[in-house]
Amino acid sequence: MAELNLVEAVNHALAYEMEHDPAVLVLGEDVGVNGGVFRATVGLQARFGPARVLDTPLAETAIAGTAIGMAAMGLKPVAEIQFSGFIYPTIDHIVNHASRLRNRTRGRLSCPMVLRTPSGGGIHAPEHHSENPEALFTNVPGLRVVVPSSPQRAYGLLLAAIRDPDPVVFLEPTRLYRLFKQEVADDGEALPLDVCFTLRAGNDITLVSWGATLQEVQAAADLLAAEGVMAEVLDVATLKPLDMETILESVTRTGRCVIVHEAAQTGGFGAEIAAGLAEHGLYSLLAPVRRVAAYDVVVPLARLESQYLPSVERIVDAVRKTMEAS
Amino acid sequence: MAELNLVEAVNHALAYEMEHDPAVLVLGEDVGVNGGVFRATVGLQARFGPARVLDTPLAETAIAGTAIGMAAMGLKPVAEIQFSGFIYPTIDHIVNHASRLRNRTRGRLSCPMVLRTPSGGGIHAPEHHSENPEALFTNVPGLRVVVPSSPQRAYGLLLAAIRDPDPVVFLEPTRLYRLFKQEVADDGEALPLDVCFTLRAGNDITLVSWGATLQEVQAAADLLAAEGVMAEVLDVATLKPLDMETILESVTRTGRCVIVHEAAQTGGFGAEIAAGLAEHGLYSLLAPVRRVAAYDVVVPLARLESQYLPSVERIVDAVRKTMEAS
Amino acid sequence: MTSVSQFQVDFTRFLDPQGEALAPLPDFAQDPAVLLPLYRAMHLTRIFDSKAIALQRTGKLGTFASALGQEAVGVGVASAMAGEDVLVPSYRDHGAQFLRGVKMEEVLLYWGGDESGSNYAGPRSDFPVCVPIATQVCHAAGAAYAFKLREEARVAVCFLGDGATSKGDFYEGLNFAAAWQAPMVVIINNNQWAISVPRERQTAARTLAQKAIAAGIEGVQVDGNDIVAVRHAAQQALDKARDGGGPAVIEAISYRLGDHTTADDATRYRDAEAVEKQWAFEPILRLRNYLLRLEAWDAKREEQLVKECTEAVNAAVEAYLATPPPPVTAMFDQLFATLPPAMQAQLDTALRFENKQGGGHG
Amino acid sequence: MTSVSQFQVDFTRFLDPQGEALAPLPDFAQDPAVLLPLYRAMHLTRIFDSKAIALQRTGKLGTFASALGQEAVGVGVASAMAGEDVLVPSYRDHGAQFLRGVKMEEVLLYWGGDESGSNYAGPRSDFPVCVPIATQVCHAAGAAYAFKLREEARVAVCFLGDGATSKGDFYEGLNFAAAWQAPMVVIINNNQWAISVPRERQTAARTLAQKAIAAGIEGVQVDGNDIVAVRHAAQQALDKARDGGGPAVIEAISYRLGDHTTADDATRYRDAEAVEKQWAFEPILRLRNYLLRLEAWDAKREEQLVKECTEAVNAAVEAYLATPPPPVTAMFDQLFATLPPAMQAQLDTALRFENKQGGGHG
Ligand SMILES: Cc1ncc(C[n+]2csc(CCOP(=O)(O)OP(=O)(O)O)c2C)c(N)n1
Ligand SMILES: Cc1ncc(C[n+]2csc(CCOP(=O)(O)OP(=O)(O)O)c2C)c(N)n1
Ligand SMILES: [Mg+2]
Ligand SMILES: [Mg+2]
Repeated sequence: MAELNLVEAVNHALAYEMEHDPAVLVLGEDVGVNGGVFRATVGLQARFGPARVLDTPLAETAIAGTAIGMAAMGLKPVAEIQFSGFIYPTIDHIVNHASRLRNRTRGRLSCPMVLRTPSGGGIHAPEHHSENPEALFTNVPGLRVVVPSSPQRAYGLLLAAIRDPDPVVFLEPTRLYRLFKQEVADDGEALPLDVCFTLRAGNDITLVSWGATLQEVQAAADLLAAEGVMAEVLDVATLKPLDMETILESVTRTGRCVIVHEAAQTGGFGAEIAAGLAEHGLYSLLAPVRRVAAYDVVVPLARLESQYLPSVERIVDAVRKTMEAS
Repeated sequence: MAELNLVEAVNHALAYEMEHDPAVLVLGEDVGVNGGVFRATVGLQARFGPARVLDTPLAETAIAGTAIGMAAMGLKPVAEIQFSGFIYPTIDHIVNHASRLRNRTRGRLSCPMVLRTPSGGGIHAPEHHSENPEALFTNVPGLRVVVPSSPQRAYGLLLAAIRDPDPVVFLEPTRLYRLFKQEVADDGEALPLDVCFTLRAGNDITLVSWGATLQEVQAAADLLAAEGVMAEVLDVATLKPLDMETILESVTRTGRCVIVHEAAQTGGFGAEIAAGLAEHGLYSLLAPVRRVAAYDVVVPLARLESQYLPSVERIVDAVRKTMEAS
Repeated sequence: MTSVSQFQVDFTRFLDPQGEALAPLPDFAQDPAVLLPLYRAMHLTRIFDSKAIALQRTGKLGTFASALGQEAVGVGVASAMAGEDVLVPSYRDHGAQFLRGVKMEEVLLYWGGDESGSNYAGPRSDFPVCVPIATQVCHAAGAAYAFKLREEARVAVCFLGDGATSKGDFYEGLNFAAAWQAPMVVIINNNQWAISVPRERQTAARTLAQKAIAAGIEGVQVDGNDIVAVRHAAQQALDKARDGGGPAVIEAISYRLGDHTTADDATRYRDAEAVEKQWAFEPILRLRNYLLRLEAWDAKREEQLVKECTEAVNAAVEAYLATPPPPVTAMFDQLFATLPPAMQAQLDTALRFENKQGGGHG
Repeated sequence: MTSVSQFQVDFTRFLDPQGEALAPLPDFAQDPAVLLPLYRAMHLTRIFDSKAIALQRTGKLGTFASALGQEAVGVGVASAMAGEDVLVPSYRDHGAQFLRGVKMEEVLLYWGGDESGSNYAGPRSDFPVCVPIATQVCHAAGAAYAFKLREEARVAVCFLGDGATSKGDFYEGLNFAAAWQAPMVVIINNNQWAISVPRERQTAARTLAQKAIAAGIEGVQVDGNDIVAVRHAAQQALDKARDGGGPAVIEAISYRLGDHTTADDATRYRDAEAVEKQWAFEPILRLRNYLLRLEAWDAKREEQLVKECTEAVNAAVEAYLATPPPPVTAMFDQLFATLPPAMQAQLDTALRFENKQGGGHG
C-alpha cells in the first residue's frame, strides 16, 4: 500500500490496466516521452512502448475521433486532453459518435473509451486551463461523466471507467493532483461507477458536491460542526448516470441541502440535483435548496481566481441561511 | 402586415436588418444561391449580393471562427449552421472566443454575432437533424441563448439578436418552420431578449416551456381547461439570461409547475428552472416540480421519433399528477 | 531561394466514355469474370437508388441520398477490398456496402428510420453510415491504427465527398494516419457538388488530391466514372497500405447526376443542361460499352440482369416494408451495455406511454 | 496517367549565421536605419523574456512563454506590417506585439493574471493573445474578409506554431481565406517543438509550408533566424495580399532555445547538447554579425542598447507590479455590453464576499 497523490493514483490505475489488458492504450499530446504535462502518464511509454503510449499530433478533434475508431475496433483507448479548455473540439465526436455508436449499430459496434482531462481552477494557471466543462457532457445520452475527489477514488473510478464497455468522460480536478496523499492499494480494485459516496455522516443538512470543491465543503463542514451543525457530505463522483437515490435518502433525513460546484451556476449540473429534489424530495425539504457555484462569468485570470471559486466562506454562509429557514 | 410562417419570419428579419445595417452579413452552407436548405435565406443573395450572403466551404468550425473574426472587426455576421447536429464543431469557438472576447479585452473588441440553427425533431428528418443542443450553451457565461416559438417572436427576437452587441445562439424549431402562419408586421420592431412571454394566463398551474414543445403545452392547456384546470403558459424564449422573475411570479400564484422541453431530461435546461424554484419559490410550491422532457436516450431515427418527443398525453398526465398533489 | 520540395498530382483514366481503352489495361480489366460482377453491382445500386427515391416520394422512406452517376466509385473501391478490411462510409456509399455484404433491406431500414438497419448481418466490423461530414476520416485513422498495433493485415477504407475535404476532421485524420503510417485509404468521391456549392467554390485548390500533400502523403486523381481506373488505383493504395506503406488519398472525379438527397431540388442552383451533358460520361454506360467491345455482353443479358436486379431490389423492399417498427424499449436497450438503474423510471414512463403518444406530432 | 498539377516549396535565406550575404540582399537590408530598429526590437524581446522568466521564478508572474531564439520571426514580420494591418497572435508573439505598440506592462499584466493586459492602448484593433491552438487562423480569415468586404487596404497577419499546423482550424481557416481570396498572411513559427513533440512526429509532411497547397495557395519556407529573409518574405506576402492576391503562408524555420513555457522542463525530452548547438544560428547574433560587417555597429553601441532596453523593461516591470489587482466587479463589467438584470444578484454576492474569500485556495 503506497501513499499516493491524485495524479499518481491516476498513473497507477493506467499502469495497472495497461499491464493487465493489452487492449488498453494511452494517447494524447505530450503523454509519451514527457509523461504528460501533469505527469499523469509518466513512465508509461518506457514501460509499454510508444505503440501503446502515443504522442499524438496537436489536434483534439482527431484525438477523440481516432480513439473512437480504435475503440470500435476492439481497443480501449484512454485519451488525454491536456487541459480542460481544449476539450471543446472533442465534443462533436463525443456527442455524435462515441455516445451513440452502440445504439446506432444496435450493439454491433461499441465505444469503450475514456476521455481524461485535468479540470477546474485553483492553481493560477493560464487562460483556458481552469474550466469545468462537465455540463457540456451531462445532457448527452449514452455517456458517463465521472469526477474523482481523492487519490483512492481516482484510482478506483478510473479503473472502472477504463473497464466500462461504454464511453466515459473523466474529469480530474487539477487542484487536487498534488494537494494531498492517501493510502492507495494498487490492487486493481475498481469502484462502482453509478453511486455517490458519503464522505461524512450528519443529520442536519446535506452538502452535495464533487471534485475539488469537496475540499471547501469538508472544511465548511468542520467549521459548522463546531457551531453544532452536523452536515452530511456527499461526493457525487459519477455525475451521469446520477445516483439520485443516495442524495434523496440523505435529504429525506436532513430536510436541507446545499449543492456546491465549481462550474458556473446557471445551467450547471447542480441544477439537475436541485431539480431532482424539487421533484422527488419536495415534501422533505425544510428550506430552499441553495447552490454555491461559480458566478456566471468567464473564468477570470489568476488575479481574480480566488474571488471566483466557491469558497468555504460562501458555503458556510449558504448553510447558515439554509439552517435559519424553516 | 403579412401572414408569415416561422421560416419566412426569419427571412424577413434577416432582410430587414441587412437592408438597414450594412454591417450585417449572412454566411453558412448553401445559404446563398440555394437560399438555405430550409429556405431561411432565400432571396437574400440576389438582393444583397454574394459578398454579404456567403456560401461557405463545408466547415462549421471555420464558420463560427471566421464569424468571430468578422465581428471583432466591426461586422455583424449571422452564421447559419445547417442542422443542429452539426453545431458541435462550433462550440470551441463559441465558448473559448465568441463569449469571451469582450471580457478578455476589457471591451476593446467585442463579438456581435448570431449563430442560427434549425433545432429539434418532429419532421422525420435523418440522423443528427433533430437535436436540441441548448444545454451545451446555457452553462456558458457571456452568451445569450434564444429559442422563438412563433413567427412573430422569431421575427422580433432575431432582430434583437442581430442588434445585440454580444453573441447570441438562436435555435429555430424546425418543426415550427411551416407549421402555422401568423400576422407579422415587418416593421423592424425587435422584442426584448431577456424576458419570458406569457402565452396564456391561468391560476391553477404554471406550464413553462420554449420552442416547439409549446405546441403540445398549449394543446394540453386546452384539454386541461376543459377539465377545469386553468394553466398559465410561459414561453421562456430567452433561456440565457433567464427571466426567473416572471416564472417565480407565476408559480407564486399557482403553486404548481410543470416544465416541458424537447431535449433529454438529465442536465437539460429545465433543471435550471426547477432549481430556481427549489431555491426561490420553495415556499409557494404546493406540489413537486415535474419535468416532461425527452428521455435520456439518443434521439431515435424516425420510426420511434413520436415516442421520444414529449407529447400532449405526457404533459396532461404530469399536470394531473401535479394537481393531485397537495 | 532554393526549391526544397516538389509535388505533383497525377490523373488516371483507362476507359474513355465510349469504352475504348486509352492505355494498356490492368490484368483484371481483361477478364470479364472480374468485370461482370462489378457491372451487376453498379446496376443494382442504380436500380436500388431509383426504387428508394420512389419509396421516399410515396412516403414509405425518409430522406435518401442516391449515388446516381457515381456507382463506379463505391463499387470499384469495394471490389478491391479484402473481406477483413473495414469500410468507413459516408451516407452515399451503399454501392460499396452492398458489395461488402450489407443487405439492401438494411440500408432501407436505416433511411426508413430504424437503427436496426445498421446492425449489418454481413460485414460485422464495417462502420455504419456516417452523416456528420468528414468525421469518419478520424474513425478510419483510429481503426487503421488498431490494425497496425495488432499487426493485422487489414486496411480501413474511408469515403467522403468533395465538400467534406474542407472540414478539419479530414485533414486531422489524414495527418494522424500519415504520422502513424497507419493502413488507411481515403476515397474522395468528388461528385462536383456539396449540395448547392460547386467544387470550385469549396476550395481554391485546383485538385482535391493535392490536399494529401498537407499530410505528407500521396494523392492521386482518377476518373471516377471509369471503374477500371477506380479499382486499379484502389488496389494499388490498398496493397501499399497493407504492406506498411501508410495511408493514401484517391480523388475519384465523378458527377452527381441526381439531387443531393430526396430533400433537395437541384434545379434551384444548377443548370439542367449542364447535368444532361454529364450523362454521356456515366460509369455504367462506359463499362457496358467496353464489355460490348469485349463481346462479353449483349442486349439479352442486359435485360436479364436488369430483371434480376429489379427482383432483388423488390424483395429487399418487401422485407423492409414488412419490418415492424421497433418497440419503444429499443431506445433504451442499446444505449449502454447495461441500462443504468437511474434510467429505469424513464423506461417505465416510456412503456406506459408506448403508442399512446403523438399528440401534436407524429 | 497524366500529371495535372505540380507544386514546389522554396526556401529563402539571405544571411548565413556569420552574417554573410548568400544572395543579393533586398534594398531595406542595405539600410542600417531600417535594420537598427529591428535589432533593437529583437534585443528588447530577449531581455523582456529573461526578465519575465525571472519574475515567474520569484512568484511575481504566472506561466510565461518566451520567444527565446525566435525573435526574428515576430520582429521581422511585424516590421513589414502597416499600422492599420491587424495582428492575430498566438501566445509567443510579444516580439511582434511590442513593435506594433503593445506595451510591455500590458503583456506582463496578461501573464500576471489581469485581463486589462489585453486592452492594448496601442494597436486597438489587434487581436489579443490566443491560447487555444490554431483557432486564431479562423479569426484572421474572418478579419481579412471584413477588410475585403469594406474595401480597406488592410491585411490580417496570423502567427501560429509548428504543432498548430496539425489542427483543423489551421486548415479550415486557410481554406476559407483562400476560397474568399481574403487578405491574410499566415506565419508558421516552426520552432521545431510543440512542447515535447518534435516537428518530425507532428506530421509526415516534409515541410509545413506545403500544407498551404491543400488550400490552393502558396507556401514558402524562410530561415526564421534570418530577419532579412523573414521581413522580405512577409513584405512580399503582405503586398500581394493587400493587392487582392489572396492569402499566403510563410513557414519560418527557427528553434525554441528555451523551455516551452515556465511550466515546462525541456530537459525531460530533449538533448541539452542539441539545443546548445542551435545557439550558433540564433537571430540576434546573426544580425549583429551582419551589422558589424556593414560597420553599422560596435561594442559600445551594443552596451548602450542593452542598457537602454533593460531600463525600458525594468520600467515596464515596475508599472506592472504597481498595478493593483482588479476589483471583483471586473468579472462582471465586461461580460456583456450591459449586465443582464438576471446577474445582479450574483454581482451582489460577489461584492459581499469580495476579499473575504480564499478558504481552501487562493
Ligand atoms: C458536419 C456537417 N455539416 C453539414 C452537413 C449537412 N450536409 C449533408 S451532405 C452535405 C454536403 C456534402 O457534400 P460532399 O462532401 O461533396 O458530399 P456529397 O453529398 O456530394 O456526396 C451537407 C452540407 C452534415 N451532414 N455534416
Ligand atoms: C487546442 C489546444 N490544445 C492544447 C494546448 C496546450 N498547448 C499549449 S502550447 C502547445 C504546443 C504548441 O506547439 P506549437 O504550435 O509548435 O507552438 P509553440 O508553443 O512551439 O510556439 C500545447 C499542446 C492548447 N493551448 N490549445
Ligand atoms: Mg459532393
Ligand atoms: Mg513549436
